[in-house]
Amino acid sequence: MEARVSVIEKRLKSIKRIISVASGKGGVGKSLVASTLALNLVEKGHKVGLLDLDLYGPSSHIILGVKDVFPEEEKGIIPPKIHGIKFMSIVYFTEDKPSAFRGIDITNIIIELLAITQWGALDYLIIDMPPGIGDETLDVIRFIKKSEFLVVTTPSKVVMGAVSKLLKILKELKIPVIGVLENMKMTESPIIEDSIIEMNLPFIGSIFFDENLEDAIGDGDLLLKTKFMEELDNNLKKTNL
Amino acid sequence: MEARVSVIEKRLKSIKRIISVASGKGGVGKSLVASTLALNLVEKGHKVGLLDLDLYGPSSHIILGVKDVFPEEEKGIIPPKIHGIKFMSIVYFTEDKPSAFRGIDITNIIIELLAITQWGALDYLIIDMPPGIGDETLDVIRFIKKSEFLVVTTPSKVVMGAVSKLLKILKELKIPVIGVLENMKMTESPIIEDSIIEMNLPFIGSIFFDENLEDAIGDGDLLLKTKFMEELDNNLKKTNL
Amino acid sequence: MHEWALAESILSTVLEAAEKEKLKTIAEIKIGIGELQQIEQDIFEFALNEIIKSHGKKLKNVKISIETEESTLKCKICEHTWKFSDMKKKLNEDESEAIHFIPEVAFVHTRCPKCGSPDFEITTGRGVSIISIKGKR
Amino acid sequence: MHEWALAESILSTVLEAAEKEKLKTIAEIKIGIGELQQIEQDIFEFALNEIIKSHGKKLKNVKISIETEESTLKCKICEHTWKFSDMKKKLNEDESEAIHFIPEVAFVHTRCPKCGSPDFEITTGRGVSIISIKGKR
Ligand SMILES: Nc1ncnc2c1ncn2[C@@H]1O[C@H](COP(=O)(O)OP(=O)(O)O)[C@@H](O)[C@H]1O
Ligand SMILES: Nc1ncnc2c1ncn2[C@@H]1O[C@H](COP(=O)(O)OP(=O)(O)O)[C@@H](O)[C@H]1O
Ligand SMILES: [Mg+2]
Ligand SMILES: [Mg+2]
Ligand SMILES: [Mg+2]
Ligand SMILES: [Mg+2]
Ligand code: NI
Ligand code: NI
Ligand SMILES: [Zn+2]
Ligand SMILES: [Zn+2]
Repeated sequence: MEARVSVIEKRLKSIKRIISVASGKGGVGKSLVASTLALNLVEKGHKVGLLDLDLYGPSSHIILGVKDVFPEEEKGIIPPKIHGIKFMSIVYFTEDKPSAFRGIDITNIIIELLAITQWGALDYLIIDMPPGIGDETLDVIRFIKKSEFLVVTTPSKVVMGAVSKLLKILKELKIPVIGVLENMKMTESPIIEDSIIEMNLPFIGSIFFDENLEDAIGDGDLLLKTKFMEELDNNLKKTNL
Repeated sequence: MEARVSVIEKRLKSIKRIISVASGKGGVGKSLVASTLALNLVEKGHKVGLLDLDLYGPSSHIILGVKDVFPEEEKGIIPPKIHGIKFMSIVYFTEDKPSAFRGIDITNIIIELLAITQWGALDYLIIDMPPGIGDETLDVIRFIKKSEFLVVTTPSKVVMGAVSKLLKILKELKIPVIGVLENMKMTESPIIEDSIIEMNLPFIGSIFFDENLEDAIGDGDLLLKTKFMEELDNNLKKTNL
Repeated sequence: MHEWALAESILSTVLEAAEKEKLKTIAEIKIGIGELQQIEQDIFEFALNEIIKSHGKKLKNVKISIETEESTLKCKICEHTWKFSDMKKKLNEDESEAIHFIPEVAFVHTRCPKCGSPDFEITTGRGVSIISIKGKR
Repeated sequence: MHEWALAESILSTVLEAAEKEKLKTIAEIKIGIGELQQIEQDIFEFALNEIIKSHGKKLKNVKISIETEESTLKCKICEHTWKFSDMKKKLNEDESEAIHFIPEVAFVHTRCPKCGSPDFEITTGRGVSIISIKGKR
């Protein structure tokens, strides 16, 4: 008999809001948005956690420049604080080696992480989601009933092909969608905004392609000063975050 | 007892080379490379098949503008020809609705597709892979022993974090890697080339960001005339494709 | 007639297993057909027989019996279980045919009838399988 | 001491099951500990007892028995099977500890000893589980 699931609710009880940053598509900036959103909320004085659930290609630790830390063992595991963010990732346990997991393993890892991580009281837990509508997404929906979704897209037909699938299923399942963020915009065009509005979902706004962003990757202080962060912050004002 | 796996080898017997276009990371241009590579090889007079294994976010049909076709039923299913490419994708069966699959479903779909698709004689079968090192990648390695890999990356620390994991595992398992293609390059920099050479793997070359590419998406004829295709073609000369 | 490809896969598996077990002749094969895949049994049996004819010795006098398996679908969210036949009438022809080719697209075209979730599993009755093989060494 | 979190999850599941089955008191819990997770049994039992003390009535006189389960790992490529104990000595302390926290990272730090593949499955002996619960209504 599965023994770990029933404790998950208790572990998440003192977290006010859980925001899954998702897309359905890879490479659109989910990890960038998740990490910078966490930094942004900490700056504003909130208690923030960040959980990287992209188990094949975890990225948040690269973006935040996390090195040489490991969770503390205390009635479970306590995520180390990075730039004020309580940060949990599979990298603590993989040493960043290649990770070949099948779906059932993904489910087991997610259950285990949720069952043993002691987040304590948080205002926000941000989840950095992988692409796809696979085990990770289904398990967040199954085990984290109070999760809301913040969906990231780019202005591309190919990308919107995948993103609109995620949006449709979230809508069908009546899962709260904070809104859709258009990232890596290069030219003014209302196409994405229009198609989101047509789906009857909230369009948050756009973040333009920031050619200096790459230089700030790995440094939380530099990230706070990027154009990307400035635009993210402006967009957040249009949400209840 | 599993009844479908043993026929897979027979189905792939008359295919000379199988090329999985993979990355480990999403959004780097795997689907663009896979589709344009298939177009390119057809132009050169080869018999080419294209199998889209990104079951959550299939993209090749969007890139090639595939519409209103369905496989013919004849001792299995025969992929319709699109711009001369025998094209197989899950979209024929999903009507492009949201597809929530768990890992075990992915495996079952891949086995089913491989067992019933009658490719006939081909010079090349190109496989458009999803991100991650999950069920799809593991099942290509398990069931398609003769597959070679063509790996796509972009010049970004975050992307290389995921890509190098795939490269390491392919290398460890002694799976042939045709080479690594650097896509969406924006400024001259040898960083990616150097790090691939350091891993003792073949670096093919770079494709620059093509700001007119989006307009060609969905139209095979236009795609053939893009800067992207020109650069791809130049890079292919450095391979045995 | 995509049933042909599945028939072929069954017989190829049987011959492989016979090789492994060093069987000289195969006397009996029991095949299961899952409800979800909606195999046309006539066509499937016709295909089996045609392929057997062309395969010569080992399969010459084989007796084939086919059992249909009811499907069980089980929701991972609310634990409700149901059968595909309970909801087949809600599907149009294209959706039904798609499930015939790839049973997993049941997750795309149908939902848990109790809670509406696409997150269910196919516990039994998915597609073709080999139940047993009998033969002589 | 992350064993505490697992002990807590066991007891929370037991109480939930007791609720469902309308048990007034729980007499016995049989717990399985999989070899792969390398639980420190002393600490685990200590945690169980501490949590039981604070939980009052339902669990007051519960008898707890713990069974260790050998692990079986099975390769999806070559079908070889083995036990975690066969290869534990090849792991350094950090790798072993990582598997203690997340048993699935065995796919990251170990390989099939026969063919070298990371594509194997944990058939038995993964982590903690509840084997049985006995109680009175
Ligand atoms: N607005 C932006 N401007 C420039 N680069 C960006 C922007 N958003 C994301 N990127 C870059 O795009 C790549 C993919 O971002 P990432 O957050 O890893 O995507 P995902 O998590 O969706 O796969 C990274 O190299 C990242 O630095
Ligand atoms: N060289 C390039 N120049 C401009 N856009 C590109 C280039 N390569 C890919 N893209 C765009 O990037 C996005 C992701 O490409 P895609 O092939 O879907 O990636 P993947 O299959 O790796 O997820 C698409 O919108 C595609 O049009
Ligand atoms: Mg990411
Ligand atoms: Mg793709
Ligand atoms: Mg499912
Ligand atoms: Mg595995
Ligand atoms: Ni058919
Ligand atoms: Ni511990
Ligand atoms: Zn349900
Ligand atoms: Zn093996």
